[in-house]
Amino acid sequence: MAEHTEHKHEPNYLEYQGKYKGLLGWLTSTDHKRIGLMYFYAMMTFFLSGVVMGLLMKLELIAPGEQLMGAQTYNGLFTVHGLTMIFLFVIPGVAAVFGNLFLPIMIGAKDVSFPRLNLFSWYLYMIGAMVVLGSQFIGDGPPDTGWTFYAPYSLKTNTNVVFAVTGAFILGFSSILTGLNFIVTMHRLRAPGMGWMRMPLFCWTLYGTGWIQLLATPVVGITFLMVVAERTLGIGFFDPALGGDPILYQHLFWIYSHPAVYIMILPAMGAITEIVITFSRKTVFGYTAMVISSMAIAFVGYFVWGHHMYTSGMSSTARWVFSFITFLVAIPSAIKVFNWTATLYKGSINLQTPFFWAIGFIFVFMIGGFSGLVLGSLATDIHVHDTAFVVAHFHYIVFGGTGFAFFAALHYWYPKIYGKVYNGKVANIGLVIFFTGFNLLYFPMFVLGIMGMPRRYYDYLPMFHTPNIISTVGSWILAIGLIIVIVNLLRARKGSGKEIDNPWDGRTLEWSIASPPIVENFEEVPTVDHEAYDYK
Amino acid sequence: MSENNHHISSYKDHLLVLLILIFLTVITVAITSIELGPFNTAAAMLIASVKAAVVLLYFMHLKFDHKIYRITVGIVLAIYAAVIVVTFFDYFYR
Amino acid sequence: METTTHHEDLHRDDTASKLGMWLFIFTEILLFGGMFIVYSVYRYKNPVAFHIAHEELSIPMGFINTVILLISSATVAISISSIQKGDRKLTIRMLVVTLLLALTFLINKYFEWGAKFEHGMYPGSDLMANLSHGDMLFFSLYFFMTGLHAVHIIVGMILLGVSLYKVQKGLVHSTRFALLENSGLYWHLVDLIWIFLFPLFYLIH
Amino acid sequence: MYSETSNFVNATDNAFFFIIGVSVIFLLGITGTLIYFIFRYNKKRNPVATQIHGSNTLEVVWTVIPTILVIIMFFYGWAGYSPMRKAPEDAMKITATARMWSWSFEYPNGIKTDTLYVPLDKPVALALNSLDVIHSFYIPAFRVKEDMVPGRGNKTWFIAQKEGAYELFCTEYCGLSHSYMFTEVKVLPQKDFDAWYAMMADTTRKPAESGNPVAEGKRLVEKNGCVACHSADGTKIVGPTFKGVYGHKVLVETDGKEREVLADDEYIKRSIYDPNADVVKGFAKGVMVSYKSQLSDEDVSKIIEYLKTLQ
Ligand code: HEA
Ligand code: HEA
Ligand code: HEC
Ligand code: CUA
Ligand SMILES: [Cu+2]
Repeated sequence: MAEHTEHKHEPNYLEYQGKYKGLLGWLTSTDHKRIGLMYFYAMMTFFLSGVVMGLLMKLELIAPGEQLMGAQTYNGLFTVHGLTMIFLFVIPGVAAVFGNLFLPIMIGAKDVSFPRLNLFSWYLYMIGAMVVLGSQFIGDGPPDTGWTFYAPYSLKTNTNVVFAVTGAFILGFSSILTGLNFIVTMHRLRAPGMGWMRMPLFCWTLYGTGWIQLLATPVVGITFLMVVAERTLGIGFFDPALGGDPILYQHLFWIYSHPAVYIMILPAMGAITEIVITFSRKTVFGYTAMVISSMAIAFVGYFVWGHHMYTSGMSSTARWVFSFITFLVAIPSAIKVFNWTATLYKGSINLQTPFFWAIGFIFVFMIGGFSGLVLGSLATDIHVHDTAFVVAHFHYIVFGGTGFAFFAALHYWYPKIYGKVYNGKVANIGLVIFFTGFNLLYFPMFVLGIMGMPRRYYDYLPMFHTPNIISTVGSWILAIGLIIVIVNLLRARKGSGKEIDNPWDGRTLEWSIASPPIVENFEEVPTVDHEAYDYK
Repeated sequence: MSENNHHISSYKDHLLVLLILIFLTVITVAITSIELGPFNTAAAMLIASVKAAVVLLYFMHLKFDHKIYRITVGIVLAIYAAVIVVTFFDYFYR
Repeated sequence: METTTHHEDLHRDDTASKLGMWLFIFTEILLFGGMFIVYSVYRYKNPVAFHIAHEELSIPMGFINTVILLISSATVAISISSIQKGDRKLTIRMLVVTLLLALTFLINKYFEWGAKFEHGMYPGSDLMANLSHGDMLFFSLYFFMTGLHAVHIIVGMILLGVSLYKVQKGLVHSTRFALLENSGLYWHLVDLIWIFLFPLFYLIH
Repeated sequence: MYSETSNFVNATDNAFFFIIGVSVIFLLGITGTLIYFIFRYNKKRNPVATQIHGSNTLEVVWTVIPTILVIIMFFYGWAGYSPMRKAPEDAMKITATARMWSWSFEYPNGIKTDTLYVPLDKPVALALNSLDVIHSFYIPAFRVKEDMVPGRGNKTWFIAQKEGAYELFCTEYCGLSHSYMFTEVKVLPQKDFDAWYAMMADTTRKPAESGNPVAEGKRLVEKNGCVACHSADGTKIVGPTFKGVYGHKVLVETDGKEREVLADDEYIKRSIYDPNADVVKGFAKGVMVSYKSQLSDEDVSKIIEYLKTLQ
């Protein structure tokens, strides 16, 4: 069905003129593709500002003592950097951008089930983002609690915690509604013949993600509301001075925030799966195993939150229970890695930029995941908890995982989104520099952590100096790579690329339609009569 | 999914369910007013759960809807219960 | 969700709306679920204080409100049956009764809270600040949870009010009642939560 | 890095080596396989792909093997960790108290220090407390770490096995000077330790400043960590500066009402013993907590003498 693509009489979604023109036409559009792109532009802006904050932090850490800023500024920076990156970039991340753009197309639908709700989610996202970022400028200075808002410090500090927490609450709502929309869409709008087990695997990961969003986010929402109530009304929930239990706050926070890391990684894994398949021109190895592992990650991931709290004073029983379940959650990830590798076997691999990003993803994801195993084990976590080791772990797996997947997906679907082609050679050069810088930046942090340098440290002892220098230099290399990648993509958009409907010979439905897609995706809803990836 | 099975509950059923719910409420108040020690809480929560089940099944129509709803409600409640249990691994053993 | 139901008929999918509503209800359950976890942990840690504090609450008041909510749940259920049977008048009457009951619930709550306030017991008051830790937690939770529940009552009333309006306008009728059905589901959820709040705060010791 | 510095080092490092060892093997193995496949099955060498839908045997194999490995990892981690919870009965008991941003260690005979001194080869059990927010007690060389949670005690223990001085960090983010909240553990042979211990307990010995209340006040302010929040030169840190406080009018909030008070002896004393009664305008309530248990009336009057000199 991928062959016949005689269309072009309908305007594509980028050019389409509805009731309103220009910017307003976008801001009022309920077209899932436009909403996806609006997420994309907003997210890139936030991402770049978060990136600049990261760069500033690294500059400060290039040597002991004060370099650029005071401790208060630094503490504000890592808080806002964490908030921006987590709540504004990676949690919506791949799901909100590429899920919105391609989920309906991949299952053969004209839009999501609730297009207006979808637009509403975007507005919530923007409002939440404004409130979070507003906490920088309004009130008593940027919050300085870390993105975790641990009580009782978050209840005591003079800074603008209420604002930041409220913003995170709103963002949570946006995330819930997106998840809800996707789940209903997958239940209701699959094209005729598109059975559950024929859905592309990216959709399956979004399905799992949707459930986590629905069931985990409200818990942190209510926790944040309690913090707001405690700060504004002076009632006691978590402040030990009023009888509260600060450890309960940590439980509630991580009941959400651990599953949230799987909100970040699942869609990323889905996108990587699509790319690996397309570029090896071969159906996936172990479709069912991939589906089961996605759902298993979503499910088991719900019960491991305590591994962030091994040193908090939890009961010993709880500690080993959480440690044990944490190790179990690594298994489905392992299954995915093995299946990706096996998919390449006897393929006919097309060496293009998105594929290289995907391989980069697998590599850094493994390093991140393996360091997760170190953290999951009790004895070793006692040593490296709250040190630079943890910082290295999550940058490897969040930035390395979700971030790499984001760029991989961007390079993969770019021709579909814009109908343009970028310069593959420059993109590859950018990737190599990016990859080098990335490892230089974050690998030394593992060393620092094992040496014992705590995280959230504005200043450090001279014994930690050398790895910090390497790390800072790495951040510059990474920056150069990132700039090359982004400029290359921007130039492709401006320049005149060739228009191509299916440049990589993909077999999922989005490759069977025009690039860029027309407003309602399909001239007529397709009927599916084969498995998800029918390479012959 | 449930498009074609239009089960409409009768008014009488609704009233009957209401009576049962009020009756259960009275029982809860009665039971908790006598000293039962720890069983107090257990009894109250048990009856509340029965009431909740009645509301879910009849008022919220789960009994007559497509089974996907029953399954998902069951899974969600089970996950929530498991979260409580896991949390109490900490508090019980401190 | 209300926004989801009035699409052009072309895109209308009542089952989708209902599924969406159920999913939304799940998030609400987990929202209150988070608070129930807090409640059970603090109850476990401060059994005596919680026992004594709960005696400050009036059981008759709580009981009356419970019954009110149960009745209102039944009336909503009846209104949904009747709209399916095409009995518009009964639907309207039942919805009006429901809204009145909801209002009564809120008025009761108002007096209940009002009495506490008069005794100087409200969030941030000196009295509350000087309570023992367990009492403090109990009343913080009491105000927070019943307060949030009241917010849900108001949201439910808005949903039912909109449905009532649309029934009157004839926009919701025997073959198109998803909006009313979903508002009803939401209302039952509000009832469901109260079914747990009542024994937890007023009864058990 | 360190070896045998404490009784936990071996087990912890073994867990490290096992996990990292397995990880490196898998990392190299998988990366190697990926590179080989890319090389062997790229479009040029292998123009036509062979469609393989999967293999249940393989799925089972690569589910079971990691599961076994992971359970062994769990076991190593647990085995290394579980002794950390049970201090032996005969351990020396020290109370460690953290506050923003200083440490205080109290020994069985009542002396207090801001550096931790422990005897060699003898179990030391620490009771961990915090007065304000969560801090965390971390000695990297000993592989011990435990949070200090206000309102509830926590505990940890170790046997130091090598003489020397080691870093002791606060690893839970606790505000402005978190990164400066660091001190040392000094491990002394039992003989030296006993000598030090006896010397500290000797109340007849007076520090050099004694007799000069201003100098003693200054020392107290430094030793008790006041300087982390209060400057002597007019800069605002977390708390108001000490410069020019004494004898001037201060705008404070008492029970939610604003009023102006004269900073006299009475007021300063109240500010130290019950800092949240009068909260200086523009500063947060609850950041400073009472020093009632740490500073005697006599100490406070010395501090006041010192404050008088900062005009
Ligand atoms: C995308 C986000 C993401 C993902 C996917 C993960 C995945 C994992 N994380 Fe991570 N984690 C974070 C984001 C993420 N994490 C963040 C943000 C924090 C810090 C929060 C903060 O404090 O600010 C954190 C912190 C964190 C901690 C707390 C550390 C501490 O504070 O002391 C722990 C502890 O157990 C942990 C464990 C794990 C484990 C076991 C996995 C596993 O899922 C990894 C599984 C993957 C693999 C194992 C690799 C692939 C497998 C193979 C190649 C096969 C071979 C495998 C075997 C032999 C088993 N993480
Ligand atoms: C997706 C998540 C994500 C991403 C992508 C990043 C990206 C980066 N982060 Fe990360 N970080 C977090 C999530 C993330 N971070 C979180 C959750 C925390 C915990 C916060 C907390 O403790 O509460 C954290 C904490 C954290 C710390 C620890 C603070 C501490 O504990 O003391 C540091 C320290 O160096 C750091 C650095 C960086 C750097 C250098 C980058 C780099 O990737 C940035 C790469 C980019 C560049 C180096 C610059 C590119 C420059 C340009 C494109 C220039 C633009 C051009 C012009 C303006 C002309 N981050
Ligand atoms: C963690 C930070 C912190 C530490 C440590 C701290 N203080 Fe304070 N202090 C504050 C803050 C904040 C205020 C203002 C709010 C208030 O009055 O409670 C304050 C107020 C005061 C005041 C009133 C000042 C004025 O301008 O009226 C005095 C006096 C004082 N502190 C003395 C001390 C002494 C003596 C110590 C040490 C023994 C100390 N403080 C340690 C934070 C701290
Ligand atoms: Cu004390 Cu960090
Ligand atoms: Cu986690």
